[in-house]
Amino acid sequence: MLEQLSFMTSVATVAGIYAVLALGLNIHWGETGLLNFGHVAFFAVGAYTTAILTIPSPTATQAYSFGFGLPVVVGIVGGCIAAGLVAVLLGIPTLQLDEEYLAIVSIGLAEILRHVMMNENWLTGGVAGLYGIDRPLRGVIPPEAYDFFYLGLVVLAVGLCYAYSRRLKQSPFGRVLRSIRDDEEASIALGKHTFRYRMQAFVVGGVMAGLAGALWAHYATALTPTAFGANITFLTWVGLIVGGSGNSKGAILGAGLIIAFREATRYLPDLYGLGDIIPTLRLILVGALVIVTIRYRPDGLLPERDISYAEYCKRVEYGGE
Amino acid sequence: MVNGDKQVDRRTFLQTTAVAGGAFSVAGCMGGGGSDTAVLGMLQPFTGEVAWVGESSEVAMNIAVDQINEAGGMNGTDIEIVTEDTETNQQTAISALRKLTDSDGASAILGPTSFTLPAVMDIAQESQVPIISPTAGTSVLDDRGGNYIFRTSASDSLGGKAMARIARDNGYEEIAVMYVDNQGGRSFGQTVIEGFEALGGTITTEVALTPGKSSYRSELTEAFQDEPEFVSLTAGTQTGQIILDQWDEQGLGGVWGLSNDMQTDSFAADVGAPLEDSYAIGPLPGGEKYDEFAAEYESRAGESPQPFTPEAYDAAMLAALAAEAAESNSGSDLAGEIPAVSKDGETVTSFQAGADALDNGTEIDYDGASGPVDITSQGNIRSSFAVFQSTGSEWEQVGEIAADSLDF
Amino acid sequence: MSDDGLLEVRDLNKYFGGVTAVDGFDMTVERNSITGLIGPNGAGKTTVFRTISGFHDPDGGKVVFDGEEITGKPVYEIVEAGITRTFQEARTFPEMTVFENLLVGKTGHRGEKLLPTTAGPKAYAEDERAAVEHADQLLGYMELAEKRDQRADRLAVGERKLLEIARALMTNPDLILLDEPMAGLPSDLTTDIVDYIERIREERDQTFLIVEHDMDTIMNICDSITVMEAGQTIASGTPEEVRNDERVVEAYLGEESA
Amino acid sequence: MAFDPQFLLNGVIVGSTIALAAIGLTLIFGILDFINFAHGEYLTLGAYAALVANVALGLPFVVAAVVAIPITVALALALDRVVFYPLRREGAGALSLLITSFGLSIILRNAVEMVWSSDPRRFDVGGAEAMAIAGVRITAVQIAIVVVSLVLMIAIHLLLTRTTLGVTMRATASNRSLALSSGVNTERIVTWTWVIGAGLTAIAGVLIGLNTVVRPSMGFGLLLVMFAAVILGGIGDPYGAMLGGLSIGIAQEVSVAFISASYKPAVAFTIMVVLLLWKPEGLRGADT
Repeated sequence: MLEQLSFMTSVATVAGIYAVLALGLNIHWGETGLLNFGHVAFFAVGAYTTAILTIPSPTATQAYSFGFGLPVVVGIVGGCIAAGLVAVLLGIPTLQLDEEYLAIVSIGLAEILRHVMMNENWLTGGVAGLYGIDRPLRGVIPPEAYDFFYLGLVVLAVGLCYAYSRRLKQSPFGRVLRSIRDDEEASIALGKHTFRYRMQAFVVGGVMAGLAGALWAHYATALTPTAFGANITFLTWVGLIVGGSGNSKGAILGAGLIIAFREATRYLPDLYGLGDIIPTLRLILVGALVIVTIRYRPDGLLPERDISYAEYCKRVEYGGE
Repeated sequence: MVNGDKQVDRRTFLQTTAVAGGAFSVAGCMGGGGSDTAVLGMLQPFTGEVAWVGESSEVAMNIAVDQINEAGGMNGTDIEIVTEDTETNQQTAISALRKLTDSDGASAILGPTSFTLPAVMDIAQESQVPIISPTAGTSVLDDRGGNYIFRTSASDSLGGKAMARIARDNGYEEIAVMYVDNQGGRSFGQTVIEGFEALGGTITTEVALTPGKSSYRSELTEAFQDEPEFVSLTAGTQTGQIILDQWDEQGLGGVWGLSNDMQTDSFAADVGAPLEDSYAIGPLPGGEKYDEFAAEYESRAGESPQPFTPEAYDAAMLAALAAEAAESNSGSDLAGEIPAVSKDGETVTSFQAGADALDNGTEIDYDGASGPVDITSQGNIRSSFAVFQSTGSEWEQVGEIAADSLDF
Repeated sequence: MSDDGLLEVRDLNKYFGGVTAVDGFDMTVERNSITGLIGPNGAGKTTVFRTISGFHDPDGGKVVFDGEEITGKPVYEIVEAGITRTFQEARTFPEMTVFENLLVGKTGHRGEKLLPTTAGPKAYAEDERAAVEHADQLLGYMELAEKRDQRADRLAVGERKLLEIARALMTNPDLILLDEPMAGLPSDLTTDIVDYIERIREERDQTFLIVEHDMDTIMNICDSITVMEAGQTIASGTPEEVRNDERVVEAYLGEESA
Repeated sequence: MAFDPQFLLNGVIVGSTIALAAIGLTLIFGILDFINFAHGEYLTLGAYAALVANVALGLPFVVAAVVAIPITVALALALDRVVFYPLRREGAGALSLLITSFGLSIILRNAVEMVWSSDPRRFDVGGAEAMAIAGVRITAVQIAIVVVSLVLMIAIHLLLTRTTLGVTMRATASNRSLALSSGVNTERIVTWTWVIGAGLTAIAGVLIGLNTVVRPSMGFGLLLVMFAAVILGGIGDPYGAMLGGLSIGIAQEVSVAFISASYKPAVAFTIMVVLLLWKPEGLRGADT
């Protein structure tokens, strides 16, 4: 059973990382209505930045040219900042577009970025990637407890992002984001500088995805471009839609469920012995889950909740706490 | 989104999902590594463009495991194979590896390919389960292997140098280099370039290809713009065949030097006459042992062995023999024995013979279907290569490049 | 034209590609008036409307509001200067409650900036209290209090119109631009809206500019009407004056026979 | 070194097939108002339908190619009925449809792989050898591909301009605020959109398979390129899609002469992004 626990821990860690990604996407889509289909770009930037900041400088045989050997904390913060900067750069051209355009352009930009990762060896190690990425407090935590420690770290990150999402959601800022999601022109008519809001939301969600990337980098200890395909964006979307967009709890639940579903289907072969078709069947099941959820539970498992008048009055009464 | 009347309420949906998830988990606990069998994990791509790698190496591994189980199993325990799909994706590979090591309790992992091996090696090391890859040629492993990471296929850095030698030894001074731009392709292609330049030749063009495209005509135009007489190509069979077909169609001339992936008779036959006189490198045929393996493979799969299948067979054999030598099926115990059973001792070619010799306290040297399989302390094999030339329908061995001649 | 008009539009021009939509348009909106802007289809009313509210940049001319030139300024600056518009089809925020719809209208709210939001609710508690009180008061005023927790997309059409006007009032405007406020409404609701507009003007000292296609609808509510055709002002004055203006009659007759 | 016109020719061949498939995508995008991620799979299905007819049943290639069209169309219509129609009926948003289509794309792609494996397959047509014409190499098959694509594009032009159906489709597709809300017999237009869209895409799949190989990922691999073509041409504009498809095909192939070929897939997106920055309404510009 201990072995199972260990496997569960790694599944939970991955699920937690996806939960952070989904929380970021929830700020984009769920709160602001930004049809971002290039979420993996922020994830990748966060991961590569922290990797480059923390790995030792390269030896002669290695393809990359930069490695700063900085502490992991610096790396993670750096990863978040870099993801935020990329959000600004991507946002300038894309956030003025209609939503469908944004969807396709963001996929395109994420693809361009992946090709840069594959080709610019000096920066990313190219297809060979970056290896030997340090893990926080590796020498301090006993090895047998390390996985649990790291899971704790990821849970902490989920908690932080959740708390921040909640704070945004309940704030007047979040209210403006929702108004933009519902009807941008009407929001403009009320004097909201909507581009600025869209950009700020884009950056906040991007930073969260960057954090997820940084956590992934230190969990996986190695990065290759194969880890940053469009399927990550898609899986995050599925998690958010299944869980319920516009609801942070839903984002976390959805990410957890979708990863659990993906990993649980690994046990299919043991059940029925379907042999060769099992791997493809697993993917077909994931596809079917998506279609079924959208059809029968379109608002997700935990739909967005309205904030009532009474809640507003109460919050104002207690001085905002 | 509109809430239609078809809404399933949340509780029902959650319950259904939970029940389904629970059923999977329970099944998992029942299915995975019970104590009465030992588990060898197989981590390979089973979906997508390189699904053939997983499928064919599973056949090879089954041959090995059946033979081992017939001979009484690994330390008297029957071996069960658990396969996991990497989807050629780092994230999936890590999850899959964790499942094999943690949930299934695998003694050793066979696989994966160059795409994902570098991404999982640290994790295998941490879990103290050895990885023996029959399929990862990437030069990243040259100085990262050993300890828990081994491979039964030659490094691309050797293969690339061997390719450079073939071109040089046959009198070509200017060559073009094409390779698919992935982990395996690039490290091979780059060593061809470095090797050929070290031997005093000139590279006219270097073309990195994206695998899985439908047309490579422009890449071919680019590669052949200076009319090189010899072009080195590193690619899988699928991309390779498209490129060669389009090269033939375009009538571009020259001869090819093909990487080991394409050194199969079915490939030579499919491309046919245009390939005549082109070269390929490959492992030295393992003689009788290989023929025996090939016959068995053919009877199971209905085709001649795919590339890397003898290596997969040998990887399984090595794992089992190392377990015998360590007298333990635990990954951390057997890992240290993997280089030891591969060289310096009484030559054995089957599990039965090896297990018997080890019982008598004799050191063994396993020679397998893919050749002598001598694993260095860095986890690599240092093998000689065979040079093949196409007759227009099959590969014919025309020479050999000794391992010692590749130190440049 | 008097000089103390709240809004002065002078020689406004706007082209789309090669087409001239507005061609030297002039108008004045007096303080505390209800002014109508009418004209047949395609006269350029909507373009004028969108240009004044900042949704279009003019190609020439100027717009002066309360003595300050606001020509070509972005919408958020125009709202800040004191002009807020509504939409013909009553665009509320459908997935938000009535109360939240109103709260969004609050301008200059510290809590709408990212930093105070990050710092936590205490950093903007004052502004939020003011917003809640303001919204509460408007809810009562517009008789929407019962619907405050209703999502806007569940409201009836008339209620949505009222909500939109209330939301505009949240920005504390000096001038409210109404885009065909009576369009698509049954006649009893039209009367309701008219009553509200007149009440608001009197009780809250508000100025309105109403763009309308149909002349009859706004004859009895406006103090002053400007009529435009083909991008130009063809008449302006009291409803009585305008109704008897030859060019106006011609313009509207032309449309009917077309 | 002089620029080799061969690159340009290769681009025209690739581009004309992308253009065909992109017409279908843009019509569906414009009329059904959602981004269909499963569009690439229709292309794959078309190619496999022809493959089965040609190789397994031994029909002549041309017959097989023609047979593939109704099969793909029937599949697309059936999928629309089962998967998309219920959502449309309930008034689901564009995103629901989009996500659903992504799920459908995974299912179809893997189903194809399950049935036919991931091995590349070829049509049973005579071996082609390139002829040198005016300094460029081209095969008879490739000439046929370009000719068929051109003929189909002209046919589509006639359909869109000379028939009531076509005119209605074009109007609906280009004016997205009108789309499906204006009350015309919309389900009939939807049906015809699928018929034309899936039909063209099936032919594109057959032609691409003919030019190279048939494999499960062929359509999905081209999906983003088709998106780029659609965006480049302006959403809902079939002529724009043709122009966009051709431009992207040419740009991709020509780029090999100047930059590393491994950047080739990024070329389409770079063009798209740059164009959107410069001219957000697409190559042909807005009609207003």
